[in-house]
Amino acid sequence: MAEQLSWKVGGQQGEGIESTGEIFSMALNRLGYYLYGYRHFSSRIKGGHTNNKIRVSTKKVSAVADDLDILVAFDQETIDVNYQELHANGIIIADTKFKPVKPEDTDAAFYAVPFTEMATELGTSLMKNMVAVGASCAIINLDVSVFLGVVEEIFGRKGETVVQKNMEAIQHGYDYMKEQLDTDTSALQLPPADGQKRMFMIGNDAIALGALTAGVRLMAAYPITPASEIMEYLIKKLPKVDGTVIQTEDEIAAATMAIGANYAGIRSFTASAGPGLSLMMEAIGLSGMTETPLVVIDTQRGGPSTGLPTKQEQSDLMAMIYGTHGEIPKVVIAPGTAEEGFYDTIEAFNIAEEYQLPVILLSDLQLSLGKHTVEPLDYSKVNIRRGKLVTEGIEPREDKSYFKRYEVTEDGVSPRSIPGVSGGIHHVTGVEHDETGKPSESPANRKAQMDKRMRKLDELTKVFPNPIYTNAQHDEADLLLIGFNSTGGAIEEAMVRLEADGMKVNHARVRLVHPFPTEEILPLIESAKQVAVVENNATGQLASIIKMNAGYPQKIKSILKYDGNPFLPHHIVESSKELM
Amino acid sequence: MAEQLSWKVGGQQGEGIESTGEIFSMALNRLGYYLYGYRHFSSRIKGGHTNNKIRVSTKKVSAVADDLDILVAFDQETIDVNYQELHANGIIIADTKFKPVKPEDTDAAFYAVPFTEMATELGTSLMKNMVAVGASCAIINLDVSVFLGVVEEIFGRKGETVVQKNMEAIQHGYDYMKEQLDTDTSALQLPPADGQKRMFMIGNDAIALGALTAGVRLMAAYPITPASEIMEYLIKKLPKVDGTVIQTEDEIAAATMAIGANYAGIRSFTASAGPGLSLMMEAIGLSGMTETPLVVIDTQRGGPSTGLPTKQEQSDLMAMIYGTHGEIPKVVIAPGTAEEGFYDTIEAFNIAEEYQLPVILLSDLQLSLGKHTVEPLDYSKVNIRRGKLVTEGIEPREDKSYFKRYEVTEDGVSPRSIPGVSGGIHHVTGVEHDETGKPSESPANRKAQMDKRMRKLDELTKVFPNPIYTNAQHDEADLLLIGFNSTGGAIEEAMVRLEADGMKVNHARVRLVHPFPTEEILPLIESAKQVAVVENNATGQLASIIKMNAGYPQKIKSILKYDGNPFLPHHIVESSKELM
Amino acid sequence: MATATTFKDFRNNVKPNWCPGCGDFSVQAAIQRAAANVGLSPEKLAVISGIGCSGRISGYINSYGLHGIHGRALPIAQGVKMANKDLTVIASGGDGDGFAIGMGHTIHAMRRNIDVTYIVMDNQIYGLTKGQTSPRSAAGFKTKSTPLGSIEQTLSPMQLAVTTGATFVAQSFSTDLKDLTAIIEAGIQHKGFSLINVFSPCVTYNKVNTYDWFKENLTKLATIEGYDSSDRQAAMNTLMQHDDLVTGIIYQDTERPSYQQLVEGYSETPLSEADLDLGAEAFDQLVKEFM
Amino acid sequence: MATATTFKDFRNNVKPNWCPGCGDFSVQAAIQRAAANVGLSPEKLAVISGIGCSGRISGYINSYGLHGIHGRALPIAQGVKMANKDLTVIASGGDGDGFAIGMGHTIHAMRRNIDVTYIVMDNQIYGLTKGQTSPRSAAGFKTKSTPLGSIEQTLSPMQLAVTTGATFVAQSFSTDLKDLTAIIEAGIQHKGFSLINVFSPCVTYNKVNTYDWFKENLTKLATIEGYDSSDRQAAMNTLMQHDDLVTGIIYQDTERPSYQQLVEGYSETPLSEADLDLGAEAFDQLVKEFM
Ligand SMILES: Cc1ncc(C[n+]2csc(CCOP(=O)(O)OP(=O)(O)O)c2C)c(N)n1
Ligand SMILES: Cc1ncc(C[n+]2csc(CCOP(=O)(O)OP(=O)(O)O)c2C)c(N)n1
Ligand code: SF4
Ligand code: SF4
Ligand SMILES: [Mg+2]
Ligand SMILES: [Mg+2]
Repeated sequence: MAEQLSWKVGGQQGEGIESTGEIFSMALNRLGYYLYGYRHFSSRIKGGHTNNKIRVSTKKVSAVADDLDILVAFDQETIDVNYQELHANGIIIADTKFKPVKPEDTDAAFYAVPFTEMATELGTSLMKNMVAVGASCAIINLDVSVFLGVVEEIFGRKGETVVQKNMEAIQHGYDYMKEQLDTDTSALQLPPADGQKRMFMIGNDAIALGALTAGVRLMAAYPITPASEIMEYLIKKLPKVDGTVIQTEDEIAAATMAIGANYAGIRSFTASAGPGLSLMMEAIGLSGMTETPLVVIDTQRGGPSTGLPTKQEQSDLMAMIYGTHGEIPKVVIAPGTAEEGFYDTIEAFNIAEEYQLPVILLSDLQLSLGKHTVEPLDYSKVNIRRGKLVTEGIEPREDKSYFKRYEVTEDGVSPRSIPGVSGGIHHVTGVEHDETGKPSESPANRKAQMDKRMRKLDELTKVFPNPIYTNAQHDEADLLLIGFNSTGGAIEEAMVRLEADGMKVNHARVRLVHPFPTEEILPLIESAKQVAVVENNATGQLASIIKMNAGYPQKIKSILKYDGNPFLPHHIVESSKELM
Repeated sequence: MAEQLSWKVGGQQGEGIESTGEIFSMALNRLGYYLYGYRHFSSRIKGGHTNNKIRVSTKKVSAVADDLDILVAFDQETIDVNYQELHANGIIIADTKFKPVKPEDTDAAFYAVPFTEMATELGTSLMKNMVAVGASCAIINLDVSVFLGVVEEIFGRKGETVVQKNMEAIQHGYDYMKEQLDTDTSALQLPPADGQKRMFMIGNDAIALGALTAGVRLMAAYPITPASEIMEYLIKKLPKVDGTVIQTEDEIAAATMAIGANYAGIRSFTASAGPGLSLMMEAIGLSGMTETPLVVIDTQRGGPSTGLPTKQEQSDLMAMIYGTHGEIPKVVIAPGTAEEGFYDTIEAFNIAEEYQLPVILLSDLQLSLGKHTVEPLDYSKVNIRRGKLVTEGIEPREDKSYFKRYEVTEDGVSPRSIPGVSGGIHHVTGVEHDETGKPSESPANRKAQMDKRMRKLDELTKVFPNPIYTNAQHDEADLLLIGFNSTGGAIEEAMVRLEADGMKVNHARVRLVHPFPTEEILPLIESAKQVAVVENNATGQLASIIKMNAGYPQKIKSILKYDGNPFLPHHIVESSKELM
Repeated sequence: MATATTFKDFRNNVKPNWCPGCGDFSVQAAIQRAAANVGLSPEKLAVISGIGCSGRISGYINSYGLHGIHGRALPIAQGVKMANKDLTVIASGGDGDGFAIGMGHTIHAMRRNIDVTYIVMDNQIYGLTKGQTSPRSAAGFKTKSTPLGSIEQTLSPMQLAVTTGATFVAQSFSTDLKDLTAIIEAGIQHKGFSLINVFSPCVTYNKVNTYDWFKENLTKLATIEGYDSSDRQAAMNTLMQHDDLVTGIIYQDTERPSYQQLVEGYSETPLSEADLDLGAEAFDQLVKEFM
Repeated sequence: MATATTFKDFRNNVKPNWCPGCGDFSVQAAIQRAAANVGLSPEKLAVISGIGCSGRISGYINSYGLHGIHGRALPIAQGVKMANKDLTVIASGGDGDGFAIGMGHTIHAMRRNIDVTYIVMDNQIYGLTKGQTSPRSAAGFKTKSTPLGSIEQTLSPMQLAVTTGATFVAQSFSTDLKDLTAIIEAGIQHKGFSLINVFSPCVTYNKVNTYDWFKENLTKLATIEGYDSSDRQAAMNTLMQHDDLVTGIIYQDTERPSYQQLVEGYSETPLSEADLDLGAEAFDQLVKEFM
């Protein structure tokens, strides 16, 4: 029996590949299996190879699997491009329609199944994906009845007949495959799952849900891959809390509109990817200088420029920390899982308001678009903290002097009144200003205000929850692996294998990348013989940040991948061994 | 006799303060004195205190002086704000018109002179600045006839009478002052200068002249302080080489228009300051990804956001190195003097074309707007290198395949054909592409192209002329002072004083900030007991870069100033001593 | 609303740093008067401005004020209004701010029709950066950036506004304090976006479009018999015939609802007063949708 | 000019990755035909495009091509033309590219009148990002980003162009290959900026503005008796009357010189061929001015 299974479906974009994976995994999720999906797709609408690789397990999994058990192919390209991932007792099932050819150099079993033909017989070729799902079930010995709920949900509003037809298609695929199957597939059969209901969502859903839970009322955004889903979720949900999404004319408008809304006292934000973030840099500086809360989500994708818009990368780190001219306090958070995406988004809004500064929540394509089983989210852990917001009780001043919105305080945070609040009138400007917001060029004032603003970062590494996620069993490790965002899962799996080979490995995943939690990570670096920073980029950006803050330029090595694909555990295992 | 003299004129903006300083210094320049000016001004058009502090010397000077010899005041504020800079035998001369009050706690001599009254008598109060110039001459014992040439140049086209009247005003001021003068001013008298003709220009002039000499034909720009003078110079000069300046609708248009023009084979560029640079980040990424040459000048000013637009700061360093999402090869150069501004601008254009990438030339307000005596520029040192530009002789390909514009080469640079060249047709895109420019998502191609692009930086620290300016007399220094851009002058003067106090001090000024010349600076850091990085910013950006690249996080200390004013030598002397 | 206010309530302690004689002084005064006339209290007014000499205006009015970045007054102002529908939101800035770098936002704000009153201080030049050509400069206009005279077509904000579907399009002259005040009042009261372009002479850098020049060249729409500001085509024709040099309310569409009125489910009360807590029940419901 | 070319000379080896049936195929074909018809040789044509499905077009024509960043095709194209006046420069992209994020550049390119032919593939939607509302979407149009229907005023690029002083304003429909080709030819030959808005249906995401819809709703200007494309006011009125749904050359001003013609001292030969060396003498002269 397999502990886990890796299944992939592939074909041309626009042919229903996505829904095949979707239906298959939804059903498995409902049985209580843990899933981890990754979609390979191109920057075009129809055509071009796409595939969806889904890992199924009875335990939590957080990485794309190294290899593959079952490959479902809707075209020859899918076979050619992916068959090498199959291990020896893997299986290919391919639509007879394209006359599939089995590659010579594989031990995997090969079955041509008339997906399209059977679907057409049932009424429409569109159901070929259902046939493929059924055939997959036959291999892993899954009772097709589990699909009823899912199919009803998806096709229910089209009527009972459609539901029935689709269930039939699944059943036909199952039956056909069962009949053909002449290989021993016991190694591909999963033990029963725990039957727990768990959420199954992409990282962007988790982030969007986090924003909604944090009390967002206005999202201003411009579409872009791989961020658009955040906007699309909230378009549906914000009206339920009297709020809305505005699709702006560009990202500059999105960021500045969000600033305006935050200034006026609501929680508002925007989400984009690299090109949009580059355009927002001036706005982010305005937020920092005027101390107006602002949350911006950056779903990283392959750069630079338009780059590889549908591919995984983690190359915006430096630009997010250091982008915008001049110096502002800014917080950059990098959740590693959908769960963290949810909680950290809420925390991003809290920090933005408590510290009155821009917070960039960094995600990456693998996290944002990968569909994963998510552990229950605990609403009781959610709290909304608005910091020094003052909405009433301000003493009126006879002399019409302004409210000291930028009062120099010990923690750098000043009381904040919002438009509409009587007695709270003040001026806000991106020009250097005095305590009331009046422009000032006085050197002493400049220094006081600059120091005040920068002071906000002093405590942040202390108050942020788990700035470094650590899995460090060893007082003295042979190797410390460091990563951020979605690489964590692959690192954890690599650790297990390296440990099995007798290596002592610790793992530190940086969740707060700016301000950098030097003190928290330093002991781990010092106690490790060797340090490797695992990043989906070409220049080792996180490694640079660590060197800048913690030193040890010699000891810190990089494991890099920048070909558009996520790390698989074996990449990290191999590179780690090479380093030692 | 004084080796050098520090003179300041102050008053309300829009009252001719600028021209007072201008005329005074032009004449001194023509006598062969070395000058170093710094203007204090506000972000408004009329009103607000402004002053112009000019250092005059028989030797090259490159810093604002710590103290002041002569203060010419057109209002009381000028006295109140500036008198403390005067040393004991300094002199204040103030217009009687505003009934000037001498501060109590100063030993400086004080004279009220009827600047306005005398000017009015001569025909117009506008000539009060001439009277003040004359009075200044009386103090330093300068023959007023030296002003004739300057006055003729400025007022010549208004007719002989105007010239004469102005000369008379100078003479009257001189005579009046001579008569009043009852202090010993021998310490304020300069030895005669060498009579050499030298250029007297602001850093922006030097940069603009550099661009013109480098062969620029189109400048696309949007006005902003303190960059606009570059544009204003070229508006007058480019038509002489058949070129032009286009004032665009914004900085995004400016940068992308320059990219278009470079793509089509001319040298084109833009110049701006922080806010503009933040807006250009996406365009800079396009230049990097498409390997299209692009030069951008960033004249740094007080940030963040609109910040202190008329004040000195060096806080864009990180944003210039790391701005733009994803990873591109980029070069960032930081000249320290007007001379370097000229040569480095030419080099920026050469590097941009040779390496086919964006080059950011960093200046700062002190360098860009300070008016300085400039050593002769050697035209014979100018050479124009266009790299692998191919404009003819490309073999036509029967199969209509594209020219390999992005051929993978050892040095990372590919042959570059431009529109119009037969046989050179290819595609250019910010999307990841193959050797001919066709979009490609292949992982192997991605890696090859990414590596190729980044390879361009490998040799740069070697080929760039003097990536680190060093004044290092000591094998083992007690202190290594490091700076960039305009702080060099103050550092050099501080060195002299620290050495006089028995300290061994070396100086390294970083001229190439990215890629960072680690090897060149490392020996200096290693051989110094203590390292202090002198920067006009709040977070120690250059220090961070050095730590990231060269290590030594403990040894490297910061001397920072971020109140909007330039470093004076004594700041560095004092801070250095504190560090030791 | 609080007790009746006068324009003095909208004065603060800050002395404007504009040049003596700058047209912007009167614009400031007109805003203060209009605000008082429509019965606002200072804390219910938010003035959002861009960067330029004119952009300093948000600091000279006793109200909430935000001086943002160059060209972005409008998106910021729209965000403010969306957050708190009870505020009166005035966006303001220069012709460079709104018609050069901010051109895109201006067009889209007009299309979107969020209830913001946008006042442009149009001096046909860049004041703060010391006199360069603006999109409003006339052909042949000589400035630092066009020493030989501008060679681009002058932008017509009024025609643009009419064709873009703006629901309130007006023009005024900064010395016509009474007219200007009345127009600003009407703009504030208009439900939807209003664009008010004000000729506000730059006495320092624009020696062509002076007070006298405008006095000579402007025609008040009130003097055109039978002018009907609800007729879009007539508005367009009048603008073309007068080379845009008219003052008054050029076009107003009182029927099209504002953006906020059109947003499905948009709050009836200021969002800024909402309780942010979702509640465990609503949260559970959302979570279930992913199961 | 080289030997006569045919449209096949403008075909390359790249298979477009547009959806089958996408309107952009015909636009590509029309550009290829027009280029051949006016006698261009491929290396003298530069196609500069934005980001979107439509933006891919620069890669599908055998000519120099640059696929830039979202919304910036026009400033890039203007830079190219300024650098080499002998090139024919076509800028192209989608309605989102040109009228949302690129709106400001579009207006200013029209004002500036540099000799670039701008072809917008207007499908009233964002194709590449999978179907969101564009400024060209009709009110009530339902998309991913406006599930309840768009509530913003639809942008009229043609009216904007006419009021902005564009010197060549035309509209076409991607299936009218002959008309479209002729219009592109005219645009290329026009001295100055030309805007050609092409209705180019998105068969995947826009189920409202389909081929059939356009066939039913478009009026050819050629069928309007006495239509005079040199009369600006008439152009404006016709657009208003037909709700912009006309095809043909709407307005052309053949008198206003292009920007390049107006630049004092601008090169008569391509700047890209200039010798960059200033020469010691000229340099000395420049240096002396600072002494
Ligand atoms: C992004 C950016 N670019 C340029 C500037 C410099 N700048 C400040 S104000 C201004 C234009 C001023 O003209 P206008 O908007 O007409 O205002 P006015 O001063 O005439 O009132 C410019 C270009 C800036 N602050 N930010
Ligand atoms: C700065 C930036 N923002 C957003 C995107 C994402 N994006 C790519 S194409 C596009 C719009 C596509 O619509 P349109 O311009 O109409 O072209 P079409 O695909 O319809 O031809 C967007 C928003 C981007 N590439 N760059
Ligand atoms: S420069 Fe012109 S616009 Fe600016 S304050 Fe002075 S008069 Fe007004
Ligand atoms: S999505 Fe629409 S615009 Fe894009 S290629 Fe397909 S049909 Fe054309
Ligand atoms: Mg202006
Ligand atoms: Mg479109």
